[in-house]
Amino acid sequence: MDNGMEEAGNIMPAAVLESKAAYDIIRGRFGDAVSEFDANPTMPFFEVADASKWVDIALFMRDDARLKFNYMACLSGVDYMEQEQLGIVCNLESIGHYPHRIAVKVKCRREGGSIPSVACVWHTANWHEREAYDMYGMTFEGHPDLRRILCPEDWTGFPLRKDYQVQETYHGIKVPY
Amino acid sequence: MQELGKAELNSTRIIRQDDNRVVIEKDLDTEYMVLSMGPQHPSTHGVLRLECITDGEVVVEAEPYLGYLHRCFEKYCEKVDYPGIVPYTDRMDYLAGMNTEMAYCMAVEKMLDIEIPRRVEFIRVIVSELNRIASHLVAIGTYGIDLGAFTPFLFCFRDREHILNLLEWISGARMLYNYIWIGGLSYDVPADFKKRLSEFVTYFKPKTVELQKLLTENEIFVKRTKGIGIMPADVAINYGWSGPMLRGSGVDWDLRRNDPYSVYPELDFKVALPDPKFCDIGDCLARHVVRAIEMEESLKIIEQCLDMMPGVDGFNSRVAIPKKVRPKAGEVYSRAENPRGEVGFYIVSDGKSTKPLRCKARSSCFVNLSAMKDLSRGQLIPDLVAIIGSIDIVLGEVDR
Amino acid sequence: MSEYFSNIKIGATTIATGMAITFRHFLNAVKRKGDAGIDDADYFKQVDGLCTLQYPREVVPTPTIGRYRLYNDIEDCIGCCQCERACPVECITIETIKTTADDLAACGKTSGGQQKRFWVPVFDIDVAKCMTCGICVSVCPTDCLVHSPVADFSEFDVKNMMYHYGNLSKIEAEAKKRKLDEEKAAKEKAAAEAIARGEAPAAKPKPAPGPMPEGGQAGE
Amino acid sequence: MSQSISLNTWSDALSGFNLGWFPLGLVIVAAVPLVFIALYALTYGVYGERKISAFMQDRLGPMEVGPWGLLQTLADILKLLQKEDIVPTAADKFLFVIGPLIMFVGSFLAFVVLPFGPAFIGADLNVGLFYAVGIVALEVVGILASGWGSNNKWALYGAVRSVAQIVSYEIPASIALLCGAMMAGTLSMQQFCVAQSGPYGFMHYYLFSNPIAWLPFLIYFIASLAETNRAPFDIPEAESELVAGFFTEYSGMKFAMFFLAEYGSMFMVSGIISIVFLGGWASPLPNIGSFALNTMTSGPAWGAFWIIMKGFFFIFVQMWLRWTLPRLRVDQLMYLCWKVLTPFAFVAFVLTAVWEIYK
Repeated sequence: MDNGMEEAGNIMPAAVLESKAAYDIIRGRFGDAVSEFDANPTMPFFEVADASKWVDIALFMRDDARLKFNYMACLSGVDYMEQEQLGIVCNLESIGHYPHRIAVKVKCRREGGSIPSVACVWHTANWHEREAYDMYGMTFEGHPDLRRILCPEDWTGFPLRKDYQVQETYHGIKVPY
Repeated sequence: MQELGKAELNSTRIIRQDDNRVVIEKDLDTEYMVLSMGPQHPSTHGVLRLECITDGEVVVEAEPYLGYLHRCFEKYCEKVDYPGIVPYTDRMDYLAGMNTEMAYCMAVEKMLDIEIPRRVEFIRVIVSELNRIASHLVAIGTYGIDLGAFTPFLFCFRDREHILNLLEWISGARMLYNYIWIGGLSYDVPADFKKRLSEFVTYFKPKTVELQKLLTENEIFVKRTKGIGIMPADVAINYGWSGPMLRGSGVDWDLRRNDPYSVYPELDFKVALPDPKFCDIGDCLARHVVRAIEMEESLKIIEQCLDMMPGVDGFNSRVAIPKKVRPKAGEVYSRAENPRGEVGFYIVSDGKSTKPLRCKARSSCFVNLSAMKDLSRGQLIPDLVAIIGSIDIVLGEVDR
Repeated sequence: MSEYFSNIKIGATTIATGMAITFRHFLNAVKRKGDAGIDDADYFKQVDGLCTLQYPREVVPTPTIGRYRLYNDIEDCIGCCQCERACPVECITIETIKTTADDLAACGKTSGGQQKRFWVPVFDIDVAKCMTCGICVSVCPTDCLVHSPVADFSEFDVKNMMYHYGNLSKIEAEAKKRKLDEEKAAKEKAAAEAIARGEAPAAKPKPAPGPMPEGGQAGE
Repeated sequence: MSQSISLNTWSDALSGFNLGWFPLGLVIVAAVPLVFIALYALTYGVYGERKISAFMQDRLGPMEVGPWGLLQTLADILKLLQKEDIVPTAADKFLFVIGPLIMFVGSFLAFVVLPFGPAFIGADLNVGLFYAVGIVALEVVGILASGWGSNNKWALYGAVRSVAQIVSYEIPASIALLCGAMMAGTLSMQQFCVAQSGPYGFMHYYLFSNPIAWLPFLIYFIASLAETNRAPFDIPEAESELVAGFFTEYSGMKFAMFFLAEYGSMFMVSGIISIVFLGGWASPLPNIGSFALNTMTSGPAWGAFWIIMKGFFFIFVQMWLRWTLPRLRVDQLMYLCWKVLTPFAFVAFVLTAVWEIYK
């Protein structure tokens, strides 16, 4: 596997460089609204510092001829317990245009926080944001249909929060098993 | 039903014309009926529930409701250590356990930055391609059932049985393998495996032809699927479709080639794309045909792997498996091409614990299914069934 | 118009092809698939014809590697509890009692020659919970815990799915526990005496710890 | 025409046979075919379907009850008899109960005019064919009653589809049968068979003696599949779309009645097609020179044998089709009926008329 590893070793920085180039374009357009680039070799990402600009950034990323991030692979909610924040991580890439891919993080307050919805930019985000809401409880402003998706409608609490306490009974059924 | 208000709904009629244009007629005094399709319904492939608003046989809109099979995969992951998650990934997409395992293990291996023996990589590719065939056999067979053809289903299951036997022989289990471990495999393959596998390939090739003649080329089948549920390429990408669904829309995109992993770069295979002479690009038939072609491509990959796989005497498949899996603090998003599309794992490690801080599974079916509402608009109920079948959902993966 | 007729023609021919295939299978129904296992060299020579096997009477043999019923060879078990910790579904329950020095011989050695240092009065596997992932087997240091290829172990009562493998009866376990407590007590007493004698003769000798209510539980 | 003298002798004699006040003969005439069909339909129709489908799908089929599972369907009947007879609370009880009865009666009334041999027929009506076609169509009422009465959306879909389908397919089916009637010059079922029997066996059958007959034959066969809701036209029950169509809410013996009716009408349409185009009870074997195969294999018992065998054959073909083909969509079904079968049926009608005039 020596060859493969060497190859991988060469590819990884190249991939990160591509992401960096894409990031530079975004940075050039939005300036301080985005944070510094994090050259994480397994998942290069940047953070949206000004969450209110997130939809603009998303639209720019999707539509700019140099970026064309037309494919959202994944949107995951994350609980940043220590920073008292909740966040989402979007993995974006471009199908049929460029080989670059990048991850974007958007964070909000832990209690009652909200993040602008990008369901109108990538349809993928629609259900994923519903899932993030279902599991973490942050709201997505402008989401067309923000309901719970995996848990029942009348479930209490947000299961993937680190401080989640499971409810004792649900419709008379004992929950903790 | 956000778009149409209730009053408006009752005076609107959506008609899908022969050329798939949707015409909306207003001011007709018809009443809509809400039809709850599922969670117990023969063609929702498990416990999906579709709330259909119907106008006679025409579906005005179908809203999917999920969660009937939600098993808190992601919550479990935060309680179980890294190797313990592998059996749970099997249970995510239970028709393609090997592929999901491989996607997960590759993600953790990326974090650990460990080197995998070459033979292990080949065996991994072989088992996941076998599993891809098995999974597509189920997809094609059940699609036949959705459209009323029962016999191809049983032919598919007869052949799948041989694959399950092969996989049981090497991993010890028939569906929930826990075969691919972080850094290696639970066992090396048995001595006769190569021979038996090549026998399987010879056995299976004529069966794909038979299946094609019996089902894919059947005129009733073609009439039922051609031009139904058309998804244009750009919308498909925007919906995040992947795998056979995306290729059915004519997008030349395959993670095995576009984001190569394991030994796929060394293998010669074709990315399956539908033939525009036989089907309309992006319709149900195209998706079905892509799966049929992919089975043949998988056979090719298996044959090549059998030739290229280095044989090592007394090979220890667990040689690279770390004693304690405790990745550095960091995060990774890694994905693999599963039978149903891109399965990715987003894993966050805090560097201290042997359990992930966050493990999110990007499920292909979940994303593919999200286009259901758009696809179903203005279709007939039998077409709705055809569309659900062509999405090839596994509820275990949708709900996780 | 020509499309109309060609449609009818295609329809008729494809239907005829399909019917020919099913009819061929119908005629082939005189043959039956054999029940050789996949590890049999003739496996793919006998897959023609009807493929049903009538289950309880005809079975496809599970390969020797088959991972089904958990079995623990308690003779070889050293009571290390690694499987209990590794199990993702927590289906294994183990209680151990440390062996007293004079019991080491009675406790015996594993087949690998390793001295066993724990009695294992409770080794319960709830196979109804077990998801046959095989992680417990992989961590077992003496290879005493194995998944056997016995695939059918259904029971009428779910309680029977709880397999007890412990090597001591309850009474024996009580006795061993008491013995261990006594030994511990003796040791502590000796240690206390040593301290009292050697270090601080002026200090009041500590009262010897009586039989602790929950003392000496479970080995550790 | 020596046969025609002996025609219906048995049944005529039997119906005059009264045991005191009790019309024993009439009961036998009415009950024997019914009992035969009921037994056949339940045990061997279902058993045959299961076995044939199994063999086509590389399976064994029922094997456990009795040798080769021969008693499986009996066991199933026992099970169905013991089941609780559930009527949904919100259902229209009267329609819900009457639905399966109408279907059952409709499908079995038609057996009255089915000749089981040259000497045995329930009632040799001179409008026998017309009666059969009409009475089979009665099933529609049963389906509609059960579908509406179930108060279930799926059942309603099934019922509405079924009505649309059966009513539409009556047209090509009737026209195709009319072609047969023109060839025979009669509507009496018994006369159909008489007209097609002769020393040359199968050569007298309209299918082989008339160069146009294959067209109405095919049209009627296809249309009869649709009329009995068999695949590929089983959209009223379409199990993957409508759960079980119009009998979604039925269980126990009422469910069994639907089955009885389905297999009954399967045999009925097979009987009609074999009588109109394939000579009914007439032996297919020809007299070869002095070796009088045809004469040897004719007669009341042989007649019953031949017509049942022909019926079985068509049932086999129906099953064969069912286990090969996917299901049509509802609009494609209508397309096939109105744009393919009906025009061709008219063409066949005209061609037959021309042939009958100028042959």
